[in-house]
Amino acid sequence: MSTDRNLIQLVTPAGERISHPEFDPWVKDIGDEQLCSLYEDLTVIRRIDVEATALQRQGELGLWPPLLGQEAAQVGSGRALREDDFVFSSYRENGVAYCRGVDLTDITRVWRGTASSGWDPYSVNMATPQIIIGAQTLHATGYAMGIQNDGADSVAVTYFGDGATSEGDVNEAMVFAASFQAPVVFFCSNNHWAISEPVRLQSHIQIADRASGFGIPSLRVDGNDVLAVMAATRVALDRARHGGGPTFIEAVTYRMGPHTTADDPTRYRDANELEDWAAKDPILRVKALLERKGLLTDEVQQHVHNKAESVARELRSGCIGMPDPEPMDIFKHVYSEPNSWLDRQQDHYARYLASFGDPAGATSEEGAR
Amino acid sequence: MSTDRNLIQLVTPAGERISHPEFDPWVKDIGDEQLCSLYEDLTVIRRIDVEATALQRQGELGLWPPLLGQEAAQVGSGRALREDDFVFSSYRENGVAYCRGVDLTDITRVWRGTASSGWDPYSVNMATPQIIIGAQTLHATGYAMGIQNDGADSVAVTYFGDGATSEGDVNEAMVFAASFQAPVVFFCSNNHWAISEPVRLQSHIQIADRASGFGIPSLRVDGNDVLAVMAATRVALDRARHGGGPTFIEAVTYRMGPHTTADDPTRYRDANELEDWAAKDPILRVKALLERKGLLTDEVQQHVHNKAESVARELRSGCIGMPDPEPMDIFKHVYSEPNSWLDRQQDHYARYLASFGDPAGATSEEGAR
Amino acid sequence: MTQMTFARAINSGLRKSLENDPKVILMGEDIGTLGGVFRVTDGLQKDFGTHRVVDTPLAESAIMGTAVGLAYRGYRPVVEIQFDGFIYPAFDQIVSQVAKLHYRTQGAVKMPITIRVPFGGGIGSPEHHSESPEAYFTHTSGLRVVSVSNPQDAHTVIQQAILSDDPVLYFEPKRRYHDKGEVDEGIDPRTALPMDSARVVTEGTDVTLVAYGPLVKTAKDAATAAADEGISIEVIDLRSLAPVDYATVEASVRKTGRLVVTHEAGQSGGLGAEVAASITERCFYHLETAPVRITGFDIPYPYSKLEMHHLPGLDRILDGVDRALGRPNSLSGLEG
Amino acid sequence: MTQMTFARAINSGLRKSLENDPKVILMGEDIGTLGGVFRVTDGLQKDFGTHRVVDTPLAESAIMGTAVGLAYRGYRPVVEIQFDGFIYPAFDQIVSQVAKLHYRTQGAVKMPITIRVPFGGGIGSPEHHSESPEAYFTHTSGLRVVSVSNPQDAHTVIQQAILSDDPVLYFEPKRRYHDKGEVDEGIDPRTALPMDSARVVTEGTDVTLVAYGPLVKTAKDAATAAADEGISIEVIDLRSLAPVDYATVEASVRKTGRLVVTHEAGQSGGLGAEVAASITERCFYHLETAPVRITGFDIPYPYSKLEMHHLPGLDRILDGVDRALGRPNSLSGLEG
Ligand SMILES: Cc1ncc(C[n+]2csc(CCOP(=O)(O)OP(=O)(O)O)c2C)c(N)n1
Ligand SMILES: Cc1ncc(C[n+]2csc(CCOP(=O)(O)OP(=O)(O)O)c2C)c(N)n1
Ligand SMILES: [Mg+2]
Ligand SMILES: [Mg+2]
Repeated sequence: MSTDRNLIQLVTPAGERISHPEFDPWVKDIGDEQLCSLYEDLTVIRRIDVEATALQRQGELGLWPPLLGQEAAQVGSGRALREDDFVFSSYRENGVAYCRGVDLTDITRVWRGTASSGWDPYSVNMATPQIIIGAQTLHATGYAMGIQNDGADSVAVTYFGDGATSEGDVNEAMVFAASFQAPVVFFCSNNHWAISEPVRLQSHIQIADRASGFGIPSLRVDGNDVLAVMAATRVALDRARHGGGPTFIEAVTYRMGPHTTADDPTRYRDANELEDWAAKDPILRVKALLERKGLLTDEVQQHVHNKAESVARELRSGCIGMPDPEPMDIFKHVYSEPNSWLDRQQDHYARYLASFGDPAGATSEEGAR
Repeated sequence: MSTDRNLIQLVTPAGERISHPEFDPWVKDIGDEQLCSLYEDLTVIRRIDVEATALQRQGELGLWPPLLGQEAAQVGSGRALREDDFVFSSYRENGVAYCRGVDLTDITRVWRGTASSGWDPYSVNMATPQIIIGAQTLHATGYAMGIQNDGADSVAVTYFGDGATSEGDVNEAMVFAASFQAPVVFFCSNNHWAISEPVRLQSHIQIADRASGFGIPSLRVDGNDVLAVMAATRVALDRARHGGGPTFIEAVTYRMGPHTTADDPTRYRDANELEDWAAKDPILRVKALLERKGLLTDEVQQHVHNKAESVARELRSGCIGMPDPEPMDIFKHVYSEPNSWLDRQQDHYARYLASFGDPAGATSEEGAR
Repeated sequence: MTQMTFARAINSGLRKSLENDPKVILMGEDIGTLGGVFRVTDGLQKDFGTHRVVDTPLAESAIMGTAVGLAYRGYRPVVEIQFDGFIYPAFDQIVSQVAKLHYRTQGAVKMPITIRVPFGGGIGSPEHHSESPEAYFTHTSGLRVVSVSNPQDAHTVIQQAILSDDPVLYFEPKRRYHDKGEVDEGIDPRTALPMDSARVVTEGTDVTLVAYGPLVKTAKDAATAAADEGISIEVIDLRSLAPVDYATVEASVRKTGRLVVTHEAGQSGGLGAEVAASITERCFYHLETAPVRITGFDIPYPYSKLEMHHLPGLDRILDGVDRALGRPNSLSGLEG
Repeated sequence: MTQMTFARAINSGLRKSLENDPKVILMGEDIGTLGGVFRVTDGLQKDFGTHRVVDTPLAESAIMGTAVGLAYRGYRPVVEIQFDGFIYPAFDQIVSQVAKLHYRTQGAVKMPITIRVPFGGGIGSPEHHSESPEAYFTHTSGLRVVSVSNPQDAHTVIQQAILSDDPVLYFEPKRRYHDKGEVDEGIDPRTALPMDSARVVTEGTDVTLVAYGPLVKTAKDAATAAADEGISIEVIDLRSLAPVDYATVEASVRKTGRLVVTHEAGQSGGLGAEVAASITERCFYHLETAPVRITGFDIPYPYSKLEMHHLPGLDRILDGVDRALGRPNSLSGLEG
């Protein structure tokens, strides 16, 4: 049976850099400049989240899954990746998407409902958000088997939640990853909740311990400590690159917002819990560290603020300015080759639309006649 | 990561009873008479297997999944159960079925193709064989949740193979069992093969270690040692009965025959492996133990032989004498209440059959006209 | 009679079932403390306890598979699948176990499991939240499939489904959850119209329009609109999708000679094909024109900005009615 | 031209695909050392290595899900599902991922996955080994579904399926695996009859009989038997089940005025309903009688002693032909 493991931590909630002989070497390249840049990304990502939430409230987005509180888990891991690594994430990793260089407008596309997903996965080596819980862990494992076949040294990284660990797919992914020793990193963001269900309902023991039963080594890291997350991810990536097979990372963090903008967490969780976690805020922690190091100059603050604001503006204008798709677009890309069934339906629908003076009337539930 | 655990063993392959302070107490009631009776069951079950295999070769059964080599795992566990415990097994646990008191004719029914399954599960508290790999582990877990709700102290026991541990269902079953602390025993017969696939393809580490990742205690037992299996099963049952939740048992054994009568294991496995395992034969081992104890009298041997032969005869005559089902039976029991779709089809088919002088012609592929 | 929403009507039906039979047990993701993402189970865990209304871990196959085990043990599980698109991980347990166990055991083991599925589109959601997977289940022998279109039926039929000894898929038209209607909670589900019966909801003489679930409202609206043009549409709410109550549909088509079937699911292999084929078989010589299907397209459910193009709306249905009537329509002049 | 069994013809097609494209990779349970439980992949792992012909752990969802990942990486996975009844654990990955990823990514990610499924009954097997689940997939947009009926098509179409950039379900009629036929291995799959085309296999004038997979042989036998009675049956081998090549079926029905469709799958919601409905739509005024469906019943696949009652045999098909022709048949005198 498992024993409680301590979290890997390099920076305390108070912003104190503590030494960790095993993991320190993995972030020794993170100097002052890098630290500031991490701080910037964390801040920008939170700002993105705030802006997108606002856009949802204003009716510009249909839905948004906030990542408030999980910034360090996403930035620490996202920035550890190499360009040729490939990410398969859930719907919540918009911060990782930002780190991968996904265009801001593209991030909002799917939530605005103008497309089924936002970007070309190959342009940033990141699949678009997966909604079916856990399904993407198998995709990552298969992709990693492909990397292996190709003799390449890139890594597939898959993100999923604590709730996802209950799904058969995630467990099967570990079976395959272990069996083939595939270069895949399982990154579990344990944010303590699966909608209204506490992590304890999914597992009585630590999530990270699941992996050992599959013969997969695991790391349990303070998910609100961006340095620790980066170090742990690098360890896992390094192992995968050098033929060491899969690693499971549990990033212990907290979903400070609702599950999505459609959710009301006051129905199921205690305000105190939120307060406890607010004290471990991933951004305040880096800020405190920078302060201790004397790096939190007005200039840095201003720069980060400006960057965040400009990103927010870009996000907003990109979102609002996005052209609506054309009705006939719904028939596109179902198949890559012609399909007689669909071609006929498409033809009929085009005729149907053409039979209207005002095509808008054709789609209202109340009717145009 | 896991470490190799020693097998729980109470009797060596040479038939020597070795002491095991932890598990001995669980079989202290197994005196001479009981030992002889276990020997009888083991022998009878092997005889059943031989007879059924012969029946298949003679065309009386469509298929048979031999359990040759796995007798101790099935008898040791099957005889540990209480009448009000409920078994959910795979297709291979015909020995367990025998221990549960399933009628011999009923055991062959499904393999003869006269019914979809052989017996009323409630008459012996054992579900009929499950063919979908691993599906039954969830049924056992649900049944155990029901036991729990009822405040009863019976236990659900599920049998499955080493290959099954890769299926999502088996892993999800462990999630639920752990989460609800349901009184269920996961009994994995690791017979080293899943058709042609060696257990190593499913897991690089010991199968028993899978459970720890779910927070479920496990036991790894010599599956060819009937006493050890019985002791381990009793430990698990006792824990479940007293609110201790699920236990996972890996019974390390070997499928000495083909996967089914349709399989040809010479295509994929080494004769040497078989020889090694023949030396650990579960029946020879008990025989040797009895011999050492001076219990293997001619009388005992004769009695066991007679019993096995009479069971084989009963099996054979029950199987061959089984009446064929009536054509219209295929429509029975699809629903428990009338169904207009099916009723119409049934009516039409009855008319169709009636339209023939000789109804047999109606079903031949070549046709009667 | 009480005015209540569709969602509340189901809630009240569930409550009655929980009250009437201690073996009824609700299972699903977020159905307890939260009361379900649509609040359909609101308050039930509080009143019946965590053993009767069970928040399960996040694994659909396990929810279904443990429901099977509970049914073995004599329980009557009512499983909630959070959204239509999340039923597929449970497909194996539904198709190979829930549907087949009664047959497999020659009637010894009953599977009185009710599977509640909020289904269909029109709510502006992302992928997997707007699907209409009913045809997968209507083609699966051993299951019964129903869908309701109004609060009263929602209330009565959920109780009938739970009372049934057969497994029942109960499809809830999620875009109608907030619609209100009169509900008589005193109706006895055992004496009410059986759940495998269709119902004529609007009488008419010119054409039979068959709908179910979310599109019954649209179909009724279409009938109203058509009446203005002097076209008399008979609207049938199928209610039961497997088996379909063909006697009721047939009687109508013998009268009208024309049939239009509508559903949100894709056309090819959808339930509309089954209805069209069976009705053609049963009353070919009464049909004046070929049955018309007005359905979703053969595409994955599209992104929300365009979903109203995919969903059959009033105008598309009326265009189909015109086709059935041989009146000018969008395909006039096209061969076949 | 070489005489070979159906199974060997697929094997040879797989071999060619492995030879022609290093990105083709075979995955499944027992397909390597054993060569598959039906020996369809016999010898391929030996010749192409364990990285091209992969024995996977026992988990269908994972097989399918990792195939998706491999496709992301540019591979063309060919997945074997050991038996029809074992495809359901992979249903979610097929329906929500394989079928939808091209659409989801606006064409950026292709899913050139071929899913080989030995299907159908008639081999005396226990439960789950004789199912005909094709209708679940023909109703799933984004997938192509084919079934083959003879060694030559088996050989050619498997290569076409693998060449297709769309995901293809390839249903192999397992009871025909040992049937022999002439196979020209020199045929170029790129110029052969496209896999989405049906084929008239027996010309006739009185009635159109549509079949696919295992029942094409039965249908041809029926045509031969009927010819003795002076009835001329035109037999169409659908080959493609999604999309169905309706142009070919329609042309035939316009000529014969009568349609019989046959399949092993249960009737309600089966592919026969789709064919009957679509052909009725397309050529209602050419139909003399209602399309007739001769299919398996709406029951779980029965135990082997009675499976020949469930499976449409020659006589049941001929009875259906009689019905379509308005000749005396088993339902003569019944209303409707
Ligand atoms: C297969 C499936 N079942 C159910 C859902 C509905 N659902 C969406 S998110 C969610 C909770 C996921 O929790 P977790 O894995 O912890 O991720 P988090 O949302 O906390 O990031 C659920 C149940 C789904 N999307 N897919
Ligand atoms: C879901 C599913 N997939 C595949 C099969 C085909 N199959 C039957 S037995 C078997 C191997 C099972 O191995 P294991 O679990 O070790 O049990 P054993 O046969 O060794 O007792 C396979 C792959 C099946 N029955 N069900
Ligand atoms: Mg979570
Ligand atoms: Mg095994």
